[in-house]
Amino acid sequence: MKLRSRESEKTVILDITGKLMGGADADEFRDIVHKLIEDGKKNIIVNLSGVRWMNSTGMGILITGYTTLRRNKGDLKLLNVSNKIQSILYVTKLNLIFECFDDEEKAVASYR
Amino acid sequence: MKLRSRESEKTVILDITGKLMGGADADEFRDIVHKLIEDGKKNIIVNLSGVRWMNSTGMGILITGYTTLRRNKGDLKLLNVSNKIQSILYVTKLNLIFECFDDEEKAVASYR
Amino acid sequence: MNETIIMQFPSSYQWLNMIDLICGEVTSEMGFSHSALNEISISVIEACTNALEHGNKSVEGTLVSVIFHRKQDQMVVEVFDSGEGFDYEDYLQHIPDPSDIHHQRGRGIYIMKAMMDSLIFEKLPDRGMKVTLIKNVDDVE
Amino acid sequence: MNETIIMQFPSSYQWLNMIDLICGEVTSEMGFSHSALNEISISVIEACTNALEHGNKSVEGTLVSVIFHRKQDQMVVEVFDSGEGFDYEDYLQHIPDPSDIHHQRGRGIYIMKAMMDSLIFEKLPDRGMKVTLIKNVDDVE
Ligand SMILES: Nc1ncnc2c1ncn2[C@@H]1O[C@H](COP(=O)(O)OP(=O)(O)O)[C@@H](O)[C@H]1O
Ligand SMILES: Nc1ncnc2c1ncn2[C@@H]1O[C@H](COP(=O)(O)OP(=O)(O)O)[C@@H](O)[C@H]1O
Repeated sequence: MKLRSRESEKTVILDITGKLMGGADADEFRDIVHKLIEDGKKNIIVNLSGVRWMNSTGMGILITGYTTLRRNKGDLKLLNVSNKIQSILYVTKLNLIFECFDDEEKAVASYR
Repeated sequence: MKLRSRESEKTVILDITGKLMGGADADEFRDIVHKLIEDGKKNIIVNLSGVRWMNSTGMGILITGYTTLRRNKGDLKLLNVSNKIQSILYVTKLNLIFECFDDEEKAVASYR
Repeated sequence: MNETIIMQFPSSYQWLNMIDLICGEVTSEMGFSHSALNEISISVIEACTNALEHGNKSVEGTLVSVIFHRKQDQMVVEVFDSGEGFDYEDYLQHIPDPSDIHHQRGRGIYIMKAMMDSLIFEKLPDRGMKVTLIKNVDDVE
Repeated sequence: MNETIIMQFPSSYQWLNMIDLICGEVTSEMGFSHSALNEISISVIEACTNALEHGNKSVEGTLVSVIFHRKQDQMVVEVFDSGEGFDYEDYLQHIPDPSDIHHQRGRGIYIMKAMMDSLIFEKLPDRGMKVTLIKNVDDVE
């Protein structure tokens, strides 16, 4: 997993590329979410345009990020979800949990 | 191998996609070249933008097309050669035989 | 037609991307539709994740094996590890709700069951698990 | 680190694209540069083409095996077929000029030799050929 963080209005966009599937990725993602919350940044968009596929472990990493942020009155929304990731969201009904966007502007606007 | 043929000015552009590596591909390509020569169409551009890689058998198919066309006062030039195909051309010195282009307009213009 | 493809790789996450690529290639060469292809690939990745993580416990030197073959009307994928196995009969009776966000893990087997037509767990006679994933041909375009 | 990847596929051209994908993934995971990666992939494809075509003569039921491993400073790829082999010692003395356009074929071994640091042919004790392709680590970025 490679992770780049940038800000737009009051939201933080995390651009993830490569693999999101467990091992070190879980710790790294959790640490970043905690750091953002400490800094008072709780409106998160995870941009998955650079992630072709993910396993359920990777999905679990996002879920933990989501619940942590929600507990802190924030949110975690998904941007540019591939077909494969969408299939996982649907089959697990996690599509009802995660708000998903194809358009970055709309994702940012949803936090206004 | 999938092959689409189109014309631009006095040249025929063969758009190849997929695999070019022997078996049925050799017969199919030879037949098309013979048909084009019969029809008096001898200025050929092979567009390889849809071919990520090729083996030496595929290269042999292009060479046979080239020699057949040259014998009939025509030519076969290459367009949009991938890095891998370029490596094969260089190591075999066939880059000295095949004229290669990155720009379709320039390839067509070279036959004027 | 003999269409058996065999693959063996070390128990490390880094090879799962290769498995995804191979699944895509094998299933499309065997004539599966794009959506079946995605489901097969996702499920095989889940089975391989479990094999390397729970089965082989990521121990250096252990291998995961994957066999793909087309059997008349079915695509069959077998995933092998060399671990101690688990009580899958009990687990299959109590698969947790995958939409429960209070659990970080525990969705792999649910996903495989939902996406495949058949999912079979077997303990190997000596040591290790074999997971068989089957997708029927009516998903073939 | 145990980084052995094993692959087995039927003697048909249709699987060469998969070999290309695997080569790309294995060599980049093992840390090779992009140009070394291209050379390894091209050469392994040539060895597999020969194995399925000249070795196994595309006979149904025959398999080509490929083993990738990193050995200290080298990437080693072994390609096996189950054919009758050929007189490679003689052939290696008389490799034809690859730029001679009067020959359609006969460039595979030239390309492998040019792109790899070492190319070793062996007749297997029972039946079949083993071709070993080695790329040195000084090409690693
Ligand atoms: N190959 C295996 N070997 C041993 N245990 C396994 C294997 N596959 C699955 N399991 C057990 O089944 C449980 C559920 O697996 P799964 O649904 O994929 O979720 P997760 O891997 O996230 O825990 C695992 O936690 C593990 O205990
Ligand atoms: N694995 C093999 N088994 C049997 N013969 C082989 C094998 N590899 C190569 N050869 C022989 O070596 C010759 C040269 O191979 P190569 O340089 O790859 O060119 P080509 O395959 O186009 O003929 C082949 O024509 C074949 O006779």
